[in-house]
Parts: sequence; C-alpha cells; structure tokens
Amino acid sequence: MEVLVQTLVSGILIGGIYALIGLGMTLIMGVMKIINLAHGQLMMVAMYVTYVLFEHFQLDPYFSLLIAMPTLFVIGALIQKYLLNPLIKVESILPENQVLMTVGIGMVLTEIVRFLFHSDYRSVKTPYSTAAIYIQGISFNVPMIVAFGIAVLLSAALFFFLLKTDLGKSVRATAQNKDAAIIMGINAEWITILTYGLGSALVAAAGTLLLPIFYLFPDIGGPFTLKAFVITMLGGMGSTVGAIVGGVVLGIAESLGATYISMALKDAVAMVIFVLVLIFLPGGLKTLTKI
Amino acid sequence: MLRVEHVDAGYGDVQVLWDVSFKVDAGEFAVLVGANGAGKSTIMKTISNLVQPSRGEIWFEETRLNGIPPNRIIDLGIAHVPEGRQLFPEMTVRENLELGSLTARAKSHRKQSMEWVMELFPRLRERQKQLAGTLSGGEQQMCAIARGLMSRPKMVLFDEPSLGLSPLLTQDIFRLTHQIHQEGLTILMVEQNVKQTLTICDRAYVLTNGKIVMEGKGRELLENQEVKEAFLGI
Amino acid sequence: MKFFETRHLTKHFGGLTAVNDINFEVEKGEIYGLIGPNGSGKTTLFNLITGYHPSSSGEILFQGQPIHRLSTWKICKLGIGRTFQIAKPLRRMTVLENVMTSAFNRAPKKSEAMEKAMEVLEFCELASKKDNSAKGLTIGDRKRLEIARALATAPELLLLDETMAGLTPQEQTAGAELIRKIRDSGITIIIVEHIMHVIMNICDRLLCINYGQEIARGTPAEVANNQAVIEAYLGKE
Amino acid sequence: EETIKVGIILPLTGGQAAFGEIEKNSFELALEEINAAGGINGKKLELLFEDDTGKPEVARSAAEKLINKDKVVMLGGGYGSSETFAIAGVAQQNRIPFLINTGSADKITEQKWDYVFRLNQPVSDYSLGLETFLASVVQPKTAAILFEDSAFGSGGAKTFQETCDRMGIKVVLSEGYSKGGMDFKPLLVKVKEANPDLIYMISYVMDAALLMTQSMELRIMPKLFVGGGAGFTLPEFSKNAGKAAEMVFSATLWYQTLPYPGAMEYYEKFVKKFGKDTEYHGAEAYSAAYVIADTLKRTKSMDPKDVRDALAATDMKTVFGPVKFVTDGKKINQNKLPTYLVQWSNGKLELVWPKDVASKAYVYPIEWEKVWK
Amino acid sequence: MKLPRWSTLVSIVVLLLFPLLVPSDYYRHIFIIALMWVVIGSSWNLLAGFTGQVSFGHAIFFGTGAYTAGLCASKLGISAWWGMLLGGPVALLVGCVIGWICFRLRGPYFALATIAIGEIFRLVATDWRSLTEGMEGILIIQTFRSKIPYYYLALFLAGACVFVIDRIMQSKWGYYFIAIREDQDSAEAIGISSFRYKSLSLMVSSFFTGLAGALYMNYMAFIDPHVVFALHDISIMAILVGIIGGVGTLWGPPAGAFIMVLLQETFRSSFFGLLPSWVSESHVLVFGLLVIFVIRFMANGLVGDWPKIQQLWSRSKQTLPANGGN
Ligand SMILES: Nc1ncnc2c1ncn2[C@@H]1O[C@H](COP(=O)(O)OP(=O)(O)OP(=O)(O)O)[C@@H](O)[C@H]1O
Ligand SMILES: Nc1ncnc2c1ncn2[C@@H]1O[C@H](COP(=O)(O)OP(=O)(O)OP(=O)(O)O)[C@@H](O)[C@H]1O
Ligand SMILES: CC(C)C[C@H](N)C(=O)O
Ligand SMILES: [Mg+2]
Ligand SMILES: [Mg+2]
Repeated sequence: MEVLVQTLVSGILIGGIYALIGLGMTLIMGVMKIINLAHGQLMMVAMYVTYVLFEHFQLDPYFSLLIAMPTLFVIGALIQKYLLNPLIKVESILPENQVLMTVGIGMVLTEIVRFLFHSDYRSVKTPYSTAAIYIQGISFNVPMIVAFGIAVLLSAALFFFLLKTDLGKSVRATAQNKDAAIIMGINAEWITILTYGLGSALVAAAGTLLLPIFYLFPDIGGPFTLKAFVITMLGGMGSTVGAIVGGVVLGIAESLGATYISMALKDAVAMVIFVLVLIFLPGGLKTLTKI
Repeated sequence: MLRVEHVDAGYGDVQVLWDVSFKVDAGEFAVLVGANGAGKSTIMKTISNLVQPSRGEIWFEETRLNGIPPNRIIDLGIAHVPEGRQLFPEMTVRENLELGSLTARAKSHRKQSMEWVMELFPRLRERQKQLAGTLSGGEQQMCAIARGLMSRPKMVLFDEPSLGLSPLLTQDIFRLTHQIHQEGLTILMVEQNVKQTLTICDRAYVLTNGKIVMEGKGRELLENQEVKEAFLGI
Repeated sequence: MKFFETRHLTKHFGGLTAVNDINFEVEKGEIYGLIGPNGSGKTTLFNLITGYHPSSSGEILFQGQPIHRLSTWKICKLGIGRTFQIAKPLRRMTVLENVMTSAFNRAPKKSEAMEKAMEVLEFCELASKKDNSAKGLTIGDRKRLEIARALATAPELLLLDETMAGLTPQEQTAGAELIRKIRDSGITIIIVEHIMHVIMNICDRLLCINYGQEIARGTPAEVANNQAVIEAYLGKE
Repeated sequence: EETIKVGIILPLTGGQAAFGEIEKNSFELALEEINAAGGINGKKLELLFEDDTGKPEVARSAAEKLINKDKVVMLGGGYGSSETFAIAGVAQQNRIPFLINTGSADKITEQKWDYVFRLNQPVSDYSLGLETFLASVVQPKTAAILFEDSAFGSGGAKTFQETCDRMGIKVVLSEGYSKGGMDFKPLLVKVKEANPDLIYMISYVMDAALLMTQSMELRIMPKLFVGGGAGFTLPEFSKNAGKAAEMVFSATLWYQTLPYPGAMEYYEKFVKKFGKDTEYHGAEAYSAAYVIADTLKRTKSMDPKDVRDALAATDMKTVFGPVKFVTDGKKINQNKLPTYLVQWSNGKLELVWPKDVASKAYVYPIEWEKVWK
Repeated sequence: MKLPRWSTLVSIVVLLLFPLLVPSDYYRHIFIIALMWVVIGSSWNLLAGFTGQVSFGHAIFFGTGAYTAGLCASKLGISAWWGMLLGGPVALLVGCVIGWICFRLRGPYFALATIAIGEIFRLVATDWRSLTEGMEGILIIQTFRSKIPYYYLALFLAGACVFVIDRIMQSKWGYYFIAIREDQDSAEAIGISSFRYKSLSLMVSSFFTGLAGALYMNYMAFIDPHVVFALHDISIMAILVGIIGGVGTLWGPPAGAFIMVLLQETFRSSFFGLLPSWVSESHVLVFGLLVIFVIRFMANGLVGDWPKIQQLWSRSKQTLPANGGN
C-alpha cells in the first residue's frame, strides 16, 4: 500500500514539472503548429542561466525565474523571427522543414553551451534541495511541491491570459485562423514571435525550478523534448489545462511503470502511451474534457 | 473613396488579376460580379493587402495602400468580411466580436459597438456564449458581418456574404447589408446572387478572368444581354 | 440491374445531416445533372459515392455491386472517376506526369500509360501543355487537367464537381462540348454545376437537392420550372 | 626536430566529455613532465588527441586516422567500453599496440588480441575489495542491486550478482535504469519494501547523487549503501548529495592516499594546475602516459612489433599501482590490480579497506537517523 | 533533378577505383561509412522525399538489421554475414508492422509516432538483456583484415540501393509515391491505395536500411542499442543527409551522405590537424550551423536547389542586374 501511495505521490509531483515543460510546448505546438525539437534545449539554456546566476551572483533559483524567463523569451523570439518565420514563405518539398530547423537550433544551442561551460555536470545546491514533508511515512519533496504550485499558477496565468486579455485572444485567433486574424488587425507574425517567446519563457520556468533538485550538462535537453511532446499530445494541443493534466498523467504513468514494470522501461511506457494517444485519441485528453 | 488603379495580382506564379481599375465613392454600394474563380475574392484580398499587387496602385481616401502591412488596413477604416466567414471556430461569438475591435479607435467604443451589432443581429445576443464553429451557416455569416462592423469601419468589403445560405437567410443578409448601407457605410460587395445584388446596388463591375469587362449602374447591367447570358443563365 | 443507383443514402456530420435519404439512379450513357444551392450536399454526395466519407446509412450500387463499404481507390478501380471541386493536381509533376499517374490505373506498363495519357491529353486539348508544371496552370487549364486526370483512369462513370466554375462563357461552351464528347465515348457522367445554361443544355436528367434532400427531379425543363427549385435555387424570376 | 607520435582517443565532446577532459589533462600533465625529463631517449614524445565523441564508429575513424595518416607508433586512451572496443579492433587489425586505460568491459581483453593491453581493472574486478569487507565485517543476508543499463552498469551488476551467489547473499532485487533519470523514487520504494541489508548501486555521478538524496528522503535504511565505483567516488557526488553522501561506501580502483609512489603528488599537481579535482580516471590516464613513455624508451625500434613486445614486457610502478601485463583466465595482456573500498566521511572520501592501506577506520554499523539529521 | 550521364559515369568509375588509387585505410574507412550513409539516406529519401512520409525513426530499421546480423552470431552461432541476407527481410517485416500502426497518421503526427517507436525500440533493446546483451552489446570478430572487401560490399549495396530506387521512381510505383506525397486524397481518387503504396515504399526503405545495419554490424564488429537505435546519430542524421543533399531527388542523399560524413570528419579532426583543436571541439556546432544555413537558404538541399545555386553563381560572375523574380 505504501509502495502504491508513494509511487502515486511522486508521480503527481513530478507531473508538476512535466506540466511546466508541456505548457510551453502546448503554446508552441498549439499555436504555431511547430514541432519544436529544440524545446528541451531551450530549457537547458535556461538552466545554465539560472546556474550562472547562482554560482556567480548567489541568486536563489526561485528569484532567477525573473531573469531566466525574460532571457529565454528574447532568445525564443529571435529564433522565431530570424529562423522559423522566414521558412513559412519558402516553398520546399517537405513541409517538415521547420521541424528540421529546430533540430539544427537544438544542436547549435547545445554546442554553444558546451563551448562555454564544457560538458561538466553542474548543479545548484540549495538548503531546500532535499527538504521533504512526511505525512504518515509518505514523503513529499518540498521543491517539487513548489514547482507544482508554480506550474498551477503559471498555467492559471496563461489560461487567464489566453482567455481574458485581447492579446491572448489574438494569440488564439492567430492559431485558429491566421488570415482572419490579420484582417482583424492582428500582426500575425509578431504574434508568432511572441508565442514562441512565451513558450520558451515557460520552459525556462520548468528548467529553473528543476535545477535545485536535478543537475545539468549540455546534453540534458533531448529527453525533455520528447517528454514535452508526450505531455502536449496527451493533454491536447493548445490546452493549458491539458498541459497540467497531461503532465500529471505522464508522471503517474511513468511512476507506476517504473514501480510495477521496470525502471529501465519507464520511458518506454511513456512512449507507448504517446503512440496510443496519437492513434486512438488524436486530440488528446482535451477531446474528453473540452478545455 | 477607394480607387484601384491598373492592378495586377496573383498567387505565386499564377497571375489572377489583369490590369484591374475601378473606384467606389463614399457612401456608395458597389458590387463586383463574376464567375467562380474570376478573381473577385482576390480583388478583396488585394485591397486588404493580403495579396500584394505586382503592379498598380490602390488608394483609400488619401492613403496609398500599397506596402501597408495587411494588419494595418483595418486601422484606416476598411473592414473585410472574408469569403467563407473565416470565424475563429473555437472561440465564442462574443470573443469573435471582441477581436473585431482591436484597433485603438474601436477598442474605446467596444461596449457601444457590441450593443450596436447586437441590436442589428438579435440572434447573436442569444448565442453570444456559443462557440462560433458550432453556429449554423446563417448565424456564422451574421457573426462575420458583425465582427467586421465592430471595427467601426468607414467601408466594408463583403465577400459573398450569402454563400451557402438558404434563400431565406440570403434575404436576411441582403436586408442587413442594405440597412448598414443606409446607416452611412460605404460597401463593396462580391456576390454570386447576381440578380438580387444588381437590384440593390448603386454601381456594379463585371469581372471575367481577372479583368473588368463591364461597369455600370446595377439596374442597367441587369438589362444587359451579355450579363443575362453569363450570369443568369437566360 | 441499374447502372448506378443510391438507396436511402444519408450522411450526418455531427448534428448536421448533409445528405438525407437520397435515392436516384443513373442510366448507362447519360449525363445526369446534380444541382442545388451551396452547401446543399452535392460534394458530400460525391464524397460518399467515391468512399471519401463513409455513409451513415443507405446503399450505393454500381453495376449492381454495393460499393458503399469500399475504400476510395477500390471504387476508382471499379470504374468511377471523379474531379474535385477545388482542383487537386499533383503540383510538382508536369501535366503529362499527372495524367500518366492516373493512366497507370489501367495500364501498368509505363509505355502504355504514356500512350493512354497522351491520348487523354489530346482529347482534352491539353497536349500542348504536357511539359508544364501543374502548379503553374491557369484556372481553365487546371480544370481541364482535373478532368483529364479523372478520364485517364478509364472510368465508366465520371463524377464532375463544378469543373466549369471560373471559366469564361466561351470556355464554358467548350467545356460543355468536351463533356458531351466524353459521354459520346461511352462514359456515363454525373455533373454538379452552378452554371445553368450548361446544365440545361447538356444534361439528360436532373436531380435538385437542398439541405441534403431531394426537392425535384426530371428533365431539365421540368426541374427548371419546378416551384421549389425556383424558390430554393434558381430564384424568382 | 623529430618527435615520437602516440595517438590518444578520448571522448572530448558528447555526454562523457567531462571524464575525457580529466583524462586529457592528466595525459598532458604527464607529457610535460616526461618531455621536461628528456623525452624518449632525447626525442620528444608527442600525443595526438582525437575525439571519439562517445560513438564507436567515430572512435574507429579516429583510430584509422591516427594509424594510417599520422603514423603513430602506438595508441592510448579508450574511455567508453564500446569505443574502446572499436579502437581495439582497428589496432589489432593494423598490428599497432593499444594501451587501454579506462574502457572496462571484460570482453575487450578476452579476444586473444595480442596488440591490445589494458592497464585498468575490468569491471568484474570492481567489487573485489568490497567482497572481503562484506565477508569479514558485514555478513549481509540480502542485497539489492541498482545499476544503470550501460555496458559498465549491467556488466558490473552481473558480476556482483555472481559475487552474492557465491557468498550466499540473497539478491532480493536487481534492476537497471536508464541514465539521466529524474525521479528514482518508484524504484526506491520497491527497494524500501524489499528491505535489503545492502544496497549496491552502479551509477554515474549525477544519478548516484540523486539515488542517495532520494533514498534519504524516503528514509531507506539498510545496513550499508555501497557504490560500484564510477559516480560514487567523484567529488561532485558529495557536493550534490550533501549529507546524503555521508557514510556511503564505494568500491574504487584507486585513491590518492594509496601507498603508490607519486599518487598524492599527482593528485596535488593536478589540482594545482587545473583548479579541479581528479580521481581514478585521471590517475589511469596519467599512469598510462608513463607506461607509454617507458615502453618507447625500452623498445628496440619504433617498429610496431618491437613496441608491442616492449609494452608486453612492461613491469613498472605507476601512481595507479604496479603495471605488469598477465594472462588472467580468459583475459590476456591484462594488468592485475586490487580494488578498494572508500567511505564518505564529513564530505571527504576516505580509504577504509583493506585495513592495511586505510586512511581512516571505517564507520560501521551506521545510524542513519543520526547521519541524516 | 537528373545529373548528366557523364558525371554519373565519372562518379561510378571514381568510386570503383578509389580503394585501389588511395592506399590509406583511413580514407577507405571514411568512404565505407559514407557509402553506408548513402544507403540509409537514399532509403529514407524514398519514404520521406518521394513518398512524403517523413520518418524520424529510421534507426529502427538500421538497428533491426544490425541486430539481426549480430544475433545470428551471438545467439545462433552462425556467421554475422547471414545478416546480409536476413537483415533486410527482418527490417522489412518490422517496417510492415510499423507502417500498419503509423500510416493512419498524417504529416507531423506520423513523424512524432516514428520518433516514439524508435525510442521504444532503443529502450527495449537496452532492457531485454537476455536477447540483446543490453548495453554490453554484441561483439564479433571482423572477417577481413583488409578494408577492400568491405569497401566493395558497401559500394555494391549503395549502388544497388540507388539503382533500385531509380528503377522504382521510373516505374508506376514512383509515380504513385509522388502522387501520395503531393496529395493523398487526390491519389486515392485515381485508384491509388495510399496505404498499400506507402507500405511498399516503407518496405523497400526499411529493407535497404536493414541491410545497411547488417553491413555496419559486420564491418564495425560491435553494436549496442544506443549506437544502432540512436535517435540523433541515426534517425536524425538520416534526415540531415537527405535534407542537405536534397529530398525528393535521386542524387541528393548520396551527395548529402558524402558531404556530411566528410565534413564531419574534417571538422572532427580540425581539418586533419591543420587548425587548432578548438575547431574539433566545436565540430558539432559547425554542423548545426550548416543545417540551419541549408534549411534557411537552400530549402531543397544542394542537389534540389542546384539550378538556383548555379544561377546565383553565374549571376555573380556576370554581374547581371538583379532580377526580382525567383
Ligand atoms: N491561395 C491561392 N493560391 C493560389 N491560387 C489561388 C489562391 N486563391 C485563389 N487562387 C486562384 O485564383 C483564382 C481567382 O480566385 P478568387 O478566389 O479570387 O476567385 P473568386 O472570383 O472570388 O471566385 P469564387 O466565386 O469562387 O469565390 C482562382 O483560379 C483560384 O484558383
Ligand atoms: N467534413 C465535413 N465535416 C462537417 N461538415 C461538413 C463536412 N463536409 C461538408 N460538410 C457540411 O455539409 C454540408 C454540405 O456540404 P457540400 O460540400 O456537400 O455542399 P455542396 O452542395 O457541394 O455545396 P457547393 O455548391 O458550395 O459546393 C455543408 O453544410 C458543409 O458545411
Ligand atoms: C563504460 C565506461 C565508460 C566505464 C568506465 N570504465 C568507468 O569506470 O567509469
Ligand atoms: Mg471568392
Ligand atoms: Mg460542392
């Protein structure tokens, strides 16, 4: 029983981090229909920003959110403006050119970071890194609870932004019908830049919050990119609530898979779920929950 | 008010418009008629700068439209109600309408505009919480028109507003466009429903294969033998 | 055995009934017209016949064989060709390659396919443009290519969806001529068209639908004078 | 001026580059000293470094290039087992001697390849030092084995399983995981439920730290935690795991306080020069450089055959321990060295077993509640 | 789109004579690897470039072929060369199953599903130690000490692959594949079973990729799951080979393979030691930049955009007035 409960608890908590990763992706995939294979690498860059702030300026990672997120916003916006948007206008045989561009971007980001920081493992050790609360012998990791809380907050903020503000509505409008959005006076190109920037900022939050409990080296991004897809497809593209749900479902599925199947196959469990969702529930959980 | 001068335009390497010139005066109700694919929508899109003319100029009042980014056109007071409604399907009617009033001027009047269009289309008031994608065709068209009006335009471009609508709804739409015109807006409309359109318009242009082949008062054209053959199947 | 018929054919899209209990039959060798206002379900009907959408209920019989459960390509193999309302050429192929691709349907050898394709191109008066890339064609040629592609599959029944929309009146006359020529070569045709003078001139019989339901059928003259059709489609004179 | 060229293949980019760098630095440190001391009989030794990027086919390309293009007289390096194997194949084929200093999969020296020599212990030997400790001190009844599913991890797990079988220890759980996991709790709750006396983990440094911090978080309290070398001996382990690293044992191949001549000096020189810690990988590389120099000094000629013979005849002391290539079971040209047990104590790694070389007495039994307070 | 006949001939002759003219095993090795990538890239291109199904999972077939050969040796105790017979068919079977699962998905969803399945293969191969030996990998002894047999085998395989693909593309299948790429609905309407022909394309593609895998096993003599089922180093590399050379062209992937392998090696070795070592440390960076550059400015790859490049070249030489059209 304790095994099951602890497995579920850690699954749910890890789900909070996953949700943050998925949140950025759901925006990028949902709005621009770009399969962003550089997502994890953007997160990695944010982690290095946080790391540098911690190492050299002793800034607490939670505080670095305020710097890492805007920094990644700018990086993301530049990528969209100078590398991705120009591709829309070029006719190529495969529409997947944008995807491949993100592969290139991911490689370049990784290698620039490697150039600057070498491949060394780095980490940010805070007093609260290993703090935990115990309820009836079940442990709740404090930084993960915080991350979960921030995930919920950010997704609520994103939800509010997308649903209640004109700008957010413009983002959704551009996603749903770009030409009509332009006719309404929306600068669609600018919106795509904003959206990729926001998506990057969100994944920056994930990276920054993850750092105190995890570690960092230049190649860390790749696996997270894959997770981001799973979460996004699971929750439904463009759905903020879906990102949370998708993150938690993935967290639980992985945890249960690790406990009851095999730790080595937990990522395979995630991938199997992913393929099943693609085939049998192409709209993700969104089609069931409608949000 | 609107002058289109010697415009060539097209998509990529396919040229659709050939030396198109026409004008619409302030307060006028002008109509473009022509077969499917003649290039009517392309003209509308060229005015909205969604399609860049490769030659020629377009003037609105004192402004040259060439080169202005398409999303700034609405600021000048031109609203485009596009072909096929082009609503934001996963947003509510109200949100769709709000998105019609993003320009600074329109934003400050959003409340009044909303009232105004809801008066015009009481059906939309009933359905304001419904997702636009689930509206019936006629309702969708109303929503698209209302969304265009939300920007408080001086001129509205209607692209086949009766497309896919039952005759009854088509009548409604015609009544409404007429009413909007009466309220002082300049209108440029594209319609398949040639007979009815020619009956209510001030001025009409006939487009064939991307060229203006005829122009005149609506009723005059109605009597024209060629028009009758080409569009009325008589 | 009827050449082609539908029985109680119905299609729902969610709550919308796009085609509602349609029954009609087509004789071999005739040109059968299908008219109706925009959105009345004509294209959907074509999509049902060609298996592009599964029907919700009802049957479709081609030469006595039920085809409503078959997939699109099998239906084509059986001898039903179609054009798309929005032309769907294979954009980065030449005109000849486009038509050859269709011709492979009956002519597995490349030389045969080439021969057949050239024949069809001559027939459709596109031969002079055979090496043009499909994406650069004018509207009229695109529509012709659409017909040529369907013809090259060597169909017995050809479904034409607004193949004359966007053509000049002269081109329309030529188009009507082409359609007649196709029929004279022994191919049965169902045609959807909004251009009344074409429909009235070339069709042997007409079916008019509205909201997915039949509102009239008969000879062109009968349908044109039908009150319901005038109200829903032709407009009051 | 003519130099004697030796090719060194290491992962300088890619996921293992951190260790590749320690080794490269150690090679360069040794090279400087060797050349300062007169080089190879008056000629300068030159090390040509090639990056295998952590991929076997690149390692192969690198080896081909060094042999065929740069005409090196011998090869060194070899970090990851897969890459090492690829290089060994090329070396054997071209009859160029190859001195491995890190790649540890057992089968590399079991191929009867007479041009391939290994200075370091194979992975199956990693736990030998632990074995005597368990037998004479702990006598556990049950054990759990957690390992990363790399060649290194699964190979080590396999031999430790055999060790347990031999010693009558029941393995209640043996599970692999893929490197880079974020949350090991699902695995650890299973361990907790199985409640073994001993938890043996074969992990790289970051996984090692996470395994320990999360074990602490879940309050898993076996008689002892033991790492199977690699991650558990690195300074980063304690830096990252903090107090969760305390009292954790680990098998190790080397430790700077070992009574090998120059071991401590090497350690201090490295730290001084690069401002970073070094560990057994660095010592392996540093020693390999000296073995290479020694071989080249002794060889009759620079003909590969002669170099090979000279290498085979090596019998010297290095900071990593004595080097002498012997035949050991299926293995040939394998250096035979003992392995040791270390324990983390107050953030410092102490050599605790065998007793005669210990830098500090081991702490056992351990009161985890106190340690983790 | 087509290379002139003489340049094809010249390249064939050069490739045939290469190992005899260049005695260095190092360059022979590089060419063997490049030829292997010709096979993988061309196979990928058949499915993605010609048929429009962009696979991000070709490592599945490569790995399957490699493991078929490897398991022949490690489990059946027969020569890994049997893999050169079995690897293709086994990969083809795997291809059939994957096609059956994935071809109901279109466009990016297909791509994502292939990534996921590729990862599943890698993870399962890693964990299924009783079959695959996991990450300890499978080890055989190379049959030949000389590179020359491997070279000609790789050359034969590459030649066969390109030849078969060329034949296919000239036949009805080729027309059908392109039709599916251009417009699947339209293809169905002219009697093409998109499922059947996509599957055929995948089968040929996986067959050759599997053979390349089997060749890899025999030549490299060592495989483990992270090497042969690698997402980045195999699946994405296959795409890059195609993209850089030019998708949807016969000669694009072969050109891409040589460019990629040679460039990678050149940079990895800091231009054969001529440049400082930081160049080699940043070779992946240069590679990434190259990818970005090609996609940004040569959307159809070197071969695909060759006319455009030639035009630019001649224009810059003649300094003609820039003409707006493109
Ligand atoms: N986005 C596009 N890309 C390429 N060609 C296009 C595009 N849009 C329209 N066309 C072509 O341009 C021509 C003119 O189209 P347009 O939509 O302007 O005609 P229309 O007169 O509005 O017709 P309809 O009555 O069908 O609305 C047609 O041949 C059409 O196929
Ligand atoms: N895939 C679909 N999903 C949902 N509704 C659809 C779909 N396809 C068509 N419809 C709806 O079915 C109805 C009939 O459409 P259809 O395209 O058959 O009309 P049509 O008679 O061909 O019109 P037109 O003359 O404009 O071509 C329309 O209301 C349309 O919106
Ligand atoms: C597989 C190898 C990279 C492991 C290495 N020999 C080590 O001891 O860490
Ligand atoms: Mg139009
Ligand atoms: Mg239609």
